[in-house]
Amino acid sequence: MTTAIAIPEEREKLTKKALTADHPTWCPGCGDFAVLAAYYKVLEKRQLPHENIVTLAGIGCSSRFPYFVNSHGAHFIHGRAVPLASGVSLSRPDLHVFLFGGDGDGFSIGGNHLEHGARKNINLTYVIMDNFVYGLTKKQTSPTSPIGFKSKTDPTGAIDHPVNPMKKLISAGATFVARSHATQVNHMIQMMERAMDHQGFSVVEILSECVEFFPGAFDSSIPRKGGTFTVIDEKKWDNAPEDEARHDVTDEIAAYRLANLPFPGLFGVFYDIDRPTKNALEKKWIADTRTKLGNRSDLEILQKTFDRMK
Amino acid sequence: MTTAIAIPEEREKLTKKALTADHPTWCPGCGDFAVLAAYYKVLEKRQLPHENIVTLAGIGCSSRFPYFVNSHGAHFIHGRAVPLASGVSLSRPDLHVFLFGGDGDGFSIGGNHLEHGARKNINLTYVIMDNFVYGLTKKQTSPTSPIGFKSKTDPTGAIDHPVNPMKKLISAGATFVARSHATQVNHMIQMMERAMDHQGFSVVEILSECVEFFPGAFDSSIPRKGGTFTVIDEKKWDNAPEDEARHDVTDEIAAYRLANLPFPGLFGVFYDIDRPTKNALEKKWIADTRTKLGNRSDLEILQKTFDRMK
Amino acid sequence: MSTSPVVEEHETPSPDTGGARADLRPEHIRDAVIRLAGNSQDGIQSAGAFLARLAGRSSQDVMTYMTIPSTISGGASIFQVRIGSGEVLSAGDEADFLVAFYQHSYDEHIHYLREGGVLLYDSDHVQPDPEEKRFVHVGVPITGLTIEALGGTAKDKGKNIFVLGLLAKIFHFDVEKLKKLIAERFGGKSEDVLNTALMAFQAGFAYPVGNVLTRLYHFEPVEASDRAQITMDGNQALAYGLIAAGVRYGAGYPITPWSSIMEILRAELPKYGGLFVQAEDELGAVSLALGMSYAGHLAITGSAGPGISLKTEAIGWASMAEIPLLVVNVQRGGPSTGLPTNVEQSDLYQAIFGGHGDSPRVVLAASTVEDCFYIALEAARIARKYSTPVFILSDTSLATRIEAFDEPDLAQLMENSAPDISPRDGEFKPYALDHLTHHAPPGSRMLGGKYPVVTGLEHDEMGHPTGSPKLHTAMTAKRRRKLQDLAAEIPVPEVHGDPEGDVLLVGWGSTYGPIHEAVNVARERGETLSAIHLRHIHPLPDGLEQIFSRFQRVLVVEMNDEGPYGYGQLASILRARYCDPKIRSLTKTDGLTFRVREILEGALQ
Amino acid sequence: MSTSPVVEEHETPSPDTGGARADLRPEHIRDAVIRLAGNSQDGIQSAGAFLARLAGRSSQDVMTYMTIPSTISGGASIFQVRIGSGEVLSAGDEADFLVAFYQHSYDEHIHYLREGGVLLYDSDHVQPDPEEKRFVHVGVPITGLTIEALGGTAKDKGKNIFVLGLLAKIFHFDVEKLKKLIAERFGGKSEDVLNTALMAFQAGFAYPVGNVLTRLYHFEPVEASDRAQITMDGNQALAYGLIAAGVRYGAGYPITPWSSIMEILRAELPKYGGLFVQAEDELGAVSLALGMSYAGHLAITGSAGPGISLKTEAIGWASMAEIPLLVVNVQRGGPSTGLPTNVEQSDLYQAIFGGHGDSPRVVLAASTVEDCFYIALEAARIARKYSTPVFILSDTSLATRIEAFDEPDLAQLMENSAPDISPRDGEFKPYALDHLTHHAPPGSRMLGGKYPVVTGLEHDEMGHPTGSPKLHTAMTAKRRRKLQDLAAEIPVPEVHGDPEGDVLLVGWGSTYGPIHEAVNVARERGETLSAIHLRHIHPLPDGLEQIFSRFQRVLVVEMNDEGPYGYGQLASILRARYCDPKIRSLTKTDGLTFRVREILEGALQ
Ligand SMILES: Cc1ncc(C[n+]2csc(CCOP(=O)(O)OP(=O)(O)O)c2C)c(N)n1
Ligand SMILES: Cc1ncc(C[n+]2csc(CCOP(=O)(O)OP(=O)(O)O)c2C)c(N)n1
Ligand code: SF4
Ligand code: SF4
Ligand SMILES: [Mg+2]
Ligand SMILES: [Mg+2]
Repeated sequence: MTTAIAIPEEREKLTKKALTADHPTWCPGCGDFAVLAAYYKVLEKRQLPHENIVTLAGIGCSSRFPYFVNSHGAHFIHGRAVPLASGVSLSRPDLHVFLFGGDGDGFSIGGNHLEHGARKNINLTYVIMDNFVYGLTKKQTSPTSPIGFKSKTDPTGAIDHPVNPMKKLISAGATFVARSHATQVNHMIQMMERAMDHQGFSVVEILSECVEFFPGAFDSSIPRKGGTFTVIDEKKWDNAPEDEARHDVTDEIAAYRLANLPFPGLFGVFYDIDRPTKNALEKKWIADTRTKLGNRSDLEILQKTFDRMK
Repeated sequence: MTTAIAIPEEREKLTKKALTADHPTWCPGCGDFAVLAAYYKVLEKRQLPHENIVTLAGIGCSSRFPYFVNSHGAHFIHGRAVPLASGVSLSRPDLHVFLFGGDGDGFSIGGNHLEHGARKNINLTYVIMDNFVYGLTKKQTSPTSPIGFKSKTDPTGAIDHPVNPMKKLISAGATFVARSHATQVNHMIQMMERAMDHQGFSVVEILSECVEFFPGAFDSSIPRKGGTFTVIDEKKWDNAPEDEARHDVTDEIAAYRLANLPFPGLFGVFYDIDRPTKNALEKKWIADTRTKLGNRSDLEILQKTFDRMK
Repeated sequence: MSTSPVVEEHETPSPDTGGARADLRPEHIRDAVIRLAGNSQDGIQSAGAFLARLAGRSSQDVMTYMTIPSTISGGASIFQVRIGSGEVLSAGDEADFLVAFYQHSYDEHIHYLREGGVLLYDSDHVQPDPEEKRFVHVGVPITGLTIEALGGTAKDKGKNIFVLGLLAKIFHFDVEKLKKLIAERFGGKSEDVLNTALMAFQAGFAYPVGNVLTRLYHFEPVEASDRAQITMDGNQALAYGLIAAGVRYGAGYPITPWSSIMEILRAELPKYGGLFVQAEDELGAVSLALGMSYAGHLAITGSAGPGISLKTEAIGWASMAEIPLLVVNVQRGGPSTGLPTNVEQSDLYQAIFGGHGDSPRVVLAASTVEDCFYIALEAARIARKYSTPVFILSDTSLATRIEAFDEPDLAQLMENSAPDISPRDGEFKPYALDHLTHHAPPGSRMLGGKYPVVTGLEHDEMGHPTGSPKLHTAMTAKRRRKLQDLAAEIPVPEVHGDPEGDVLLVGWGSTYGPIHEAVNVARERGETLSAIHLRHIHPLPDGLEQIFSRFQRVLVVEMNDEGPYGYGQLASILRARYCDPKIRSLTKTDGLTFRVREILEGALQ
Repeated sequence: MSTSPVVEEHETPSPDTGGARADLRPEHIRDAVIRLAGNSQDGIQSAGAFLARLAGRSSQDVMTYMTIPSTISGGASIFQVRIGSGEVLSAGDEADFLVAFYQHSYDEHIHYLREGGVLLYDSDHVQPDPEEKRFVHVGVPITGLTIEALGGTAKDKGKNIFVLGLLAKIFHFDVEKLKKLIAERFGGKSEDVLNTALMAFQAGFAYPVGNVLTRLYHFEPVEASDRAQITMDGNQALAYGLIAAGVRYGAGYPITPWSSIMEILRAELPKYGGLFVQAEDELGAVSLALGMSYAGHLAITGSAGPGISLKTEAIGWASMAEIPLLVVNVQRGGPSTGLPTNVEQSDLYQAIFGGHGDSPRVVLAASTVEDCFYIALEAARIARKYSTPVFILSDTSLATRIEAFDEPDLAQLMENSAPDISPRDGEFKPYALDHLTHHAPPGSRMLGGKYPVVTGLEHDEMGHPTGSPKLHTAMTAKRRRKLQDLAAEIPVPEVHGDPEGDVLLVGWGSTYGPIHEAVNVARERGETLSAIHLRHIHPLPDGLEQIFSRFQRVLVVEMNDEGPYGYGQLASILRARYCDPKIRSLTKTDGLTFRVREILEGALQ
């Protein structure tokens, strides 16, 4: 692999075409198509070096994402994509780590990893396509399924109090938490861009309808279906009197309160704070340690250690 | 086992002696002794039928608990005691399920089970002996270790943002959440009793010093060491003007706000609401189903089903 | 190779050929393989299921085979039904009838049609190769006629029932029985739905397909058996077997092809006063189930490979703490996420050896849909008797195929399920060394005053942790001896075919059918071939060495890889035990069930 | 049975016997086993470690053995040191010297003292049986004298160093070397601490213990070797071996006895620009490590049995996705939580067979502390070459014992660690069928424009999911062939002892020492006995059958259960491969290392 290869000097522009891989195997009408399109858009807009984009996922319909993006990618196991992505992020600061998955993958089997990734503030962007159901396994109750939802595992309607993704993320310590909707392409793009610009653990929950197993789940948040899509009015810090009532994205309690609104709730950025990433903290430790050692070679350091064990 | 045995009619009083099993292998001075003593006290006070008390635990110093209590008990694997206890609770409504464990067991490896047990509101009482360190494995950073704590896995001091147990529990949907201290025996007993009286997933976090690996961790919350132990002033609903400022334990946002106070924070009940337990909801489903079937025998029901498959 | 239908020619038309053309040569057939090839949204599965159920109601044998498309919903798929007036052991290597809904169905499945077989195709979509002379081509404008019959709205939903009508005509199926089945199926829905279905059926039945056929098919009548037949798939049989075994509690997490077992149990157990919990993941599920078992119920958990891997640690606790537990693994293609909708038998090693430490567990494997039912009963009996985890291995093939079998005698079989919380006397020790462990679940009064702790640490007889060398040796032996005792108690499998000879085939799990059919075919041809089938895989029954000694070659047939040394998983286990170099392997890893032909080729060359 | 020290009598006193009494019979000894028995808080481990390090610095061989109390901190424990002027292969079946700090130390350990051995006891705490005449009794008021020497405050902390002084006197240790070691150890702390330690040492050294001894011990001088000796325990050797192998990233979760490897790596890797992450659990840890490996670093994760069980699913992904990964399992007693501080070799089955599906992985086992270092290098080489998960098995015994070994030639051994993110040409296929997989980690430009996806689903050469029967067969074979290629490449182990004969012992892992010592002892006695030791367990090296063919019996010595059929774990694997009934087992499950005597009894009866 490392033999001389002619490497083109000029880079071509990163187009949607260059980013497109296989045709998605999703059902026609699945909300995930729009999320994919938004991702293409963001990448096209940002023109990151193609080889430094990494698209990762767990298991689920939504987690098939990496196959549909022409970038470095990995399709991992169910629920463990956050630590996989954390390993990539912590060991390769040159990469842009994007992670995609579903509500089951992220909040059920993967719930603990999500939480610890959040508190450690690993630098990566995680998009959760929440369809309130297990799609790939054909309609079981998911941790976000509303009470009463009839599934194969709750034939008379779900009874368990669902996870509130915003609350979970805010309380766990994620430093960027937003919510969007697969029918709102521009909003999705905005949220993804802000998430990607954020240093730290940034999560966008996107309501993405499973037309096959939970059609109509999000009608109440789709204006053309008579629903309401209300965006969070963020503080502009412009001293205007109306700014008082606006949402301060750095206020944890305020964010938590917004998360308590009944469905469909609000969309936009709930929470966005600066806290040192684990990436930065570990990097600093490494740098301090190496400085103390006078940047000796690996061989010298190990030899020194062995000398002490004689 | 089922051959005739002479069963004494009269029950003896449940004494501390009857409840005591092996002498604890904990280090002299370990905070966990006091938690054990408080548990004995609560059981003595309540005089539950001896055979219906179940003492369960995961793995850790604190999780050795079941060996020291003479009751039915199980010492399970690391981090999975919440689902074990949930299995007992959901299948045996006649039992009183008590669960004990440490911060590593509950918030690190077991974090997800804790969360789902909480949202499903399984009827059980869970006491977490939080010592901010991994005791049994001899001093590694735990999910509650404060930043800067020097452990074997953070020789220059912990850097990861710790879990905030109260926030985690409240946001996850636990219906009773309290905090106590191993040096405050009466307060512990109070909290345990209220937890046990609560219908649903009730958790008491107890700060319990690991004298071996994190001595002094809680000095700032121990009055005789110059610290402060401040108890939450709960609303009395007495219409007194000072009641206004008191804490409403049914107010999720207020509870969450209290959880944000800097260490050592407050002690007492943060959150206490009524929400149907999974036990009750499933029981209702079972009852409805059986009523619909006219309480037919198992054989009749299965035969009927098979008849439909002919 | 004769897996094609046994066709017997009759001179006189059978009595009930109704309006059949006089120029058709009537044929009494004993066995027919019908492959429906279309898209999964066309409802070919439900058409196939009607055929299977009809066979069951007609005391016939039946086996189905289906593929699940890898796309999330919709996509090309097949449903194959083999109906026999005699024993049906496999779904058939080749089809006698191929129903092709689309051009892609034709293209991909025409080579599964046997020479002389009938291609029935939707002439609105399919253009068969005009040069092809090996098959009887029967074109029917299925799509158009269905639209016509139903008024266009429900076309996609009606084609399957239209085809059912066509097939009813061709095979002289009992129309009344079929209509009753349709009514039972759709009766719960609105009347419209049922009427539409019946209209589609009528349209198909009315189509003069006889015009283009050269023969008139009629199944040999079967004597009605004294027991009614039950028609279901393997996952249903397993789930209802568990219920019959008195299993009332369990927990799981969805995964293909296990999910339908948990879905059935979730819906059914409340009827019996029990409960199945959908957990947050497989680790939670097995822990919930262990809590239920600890509480005195024999509980069940299950999954497919990836989920079983996640349960490994907790199953080890069951071994050590001696808690009974049923673990179902509906195997699929591996490793990792692997081939979620294909069949493989590659989780056997894990079932036996997956735990860390010496962690004995029992491993059983179901061989047929009927056996899925009975093995659940046996597994429960063993788990209770030996207070041990018991694996039940099934696979995609058993899970998704439909068979008809004699109705079980439930009144005889049903097990009681209540926890034994009778008081225990002062002598009670949770882990007594001198007899099998039977726990006193919480709620049991301990008259001696000492309450037991069950634990995953090594322990003494009272359940107290110990590092004593002697006790670890003794307790390890106690746990292992359970397997030795069980081995002595289970029956030696019977030899199918000659009791001695050249080649003995050894099978386990869902390969039962094709292996036995291979033996039958070989023997019909005058060759000698024999087989045994292992349901108890760990421990193995005592006495296999005597059987092996009567054959020149022992060939273990299994759907897994030959491994670095050339032997499949069961073959390696048999070799390790018996050190008999004549034990060899016939393995494959193409994600498909064994064809009878493949076994014959492997065995007889 | 001669594991007692080889004692040679000398007529002339050796030159440096200093102020020794003239009436003492001087003895040159080659080997001595000293067992310190006390409570773990007495610092007997650190006294023992000083002795071990001293031996290392004196070009002597050394091996230690310790027990960890099951109480959380404190509690009875022992530390045994065997020092030899010749090869030391085990920590000794019996002690030549027993130092008893308490009555319970005496009571529980006196039967480990060989006849004629020396009992050195704290006469402030211990009353030996006055009737006992088999031993030399030497009472020293250790507690009192230490209090006296140090002024009472630090008594508990000083007794160990006092005893070190005593032993230095008895064995004529090099006092200057010892003081230097003490200074190195305590130098970093306050001057007080160091002074206190040196005072305790002096007090012990000054005690006229010679008065009560009948002999004057002196180790045979050893020629200084050309390479310096390194003294460390197995976990240290493994951790530094990983660093030498260029491993810079990893993740883990604490568990005994694995934890110290992660603690070392966490503290050390930043020096090399790397990073070790403490994860939330073992599933997170292995996933983090896989992320690092996917990113182009060869990463390491590890645990003991319970944690390895939790990593099972993710390791299967590494098999399927063909991602290199090192998995260390420091085995302890199982199953479940088992015996956390005892030794066992019962996780071998799991290492080989633990995954669901056919999921090939390589399994290596370290035999000595030195080998822990080298095996890390080899494991890394294999993982990189074959892009596969590699298990390194160690155990409690290796993890906690100290040995001295020749300093490795680091300049020769150190491996480069940077990910290869060079551009890949248009031909690049992540899973090419015609050569070994070597991934293009993210950051690699793909000049053909197609970027690779790595996956746990079955896939085609480009990494696209497939359900193709042909491809599953081909890819399964590709993954399996890696094991076959590796098997052909690894060396056949050398026979220790006669190349042919009656009994061949086969060992793996930490039983290396006692097995080899058993062979030596038997041969010294004039009996024939031979042994091979397997470091490569899966795949096995080619060519073992030739070695086996030269022996009448092949006895596999391992610390695990004989299983339902009478064979240990490695024995079963060898039997499955070679179907050679002379392969039999010598197993035990008492949580203790093999004694030389047990092996001799098992082999020679
Ligand atoms: C360990 C494991 N358990 C279970 C599964 C089966 N499984 C695949 S995807 C999935 C859940 C899918 O739901 P979600 O994450 O919400 O994604 P969606 O399909 O709805 O996009 C499950 C349970 C698996 N592949 N691996
Ligand atoms: C699967 C598994 N991983 C790791 C361990 C090792 N282990 C035992 S207890 C423990 C953590 C102890 O910390 P905590 O839960 O806080 O309890 P404490 O000892 O502090 O009371 C760990 C990591 C284990 N037994 N099993
Ligand atoms: S099943 Fe649902 S989530 Fe999956 S692809 Fe279809 S519509 Fe989308
Ligand atoms: S190590 Fe710490 S937590 Fe454990 S028993 Fe000792 S003091 Fe208590
Ligand atoms: Mg979903
Ligand atoms: Mg702790």
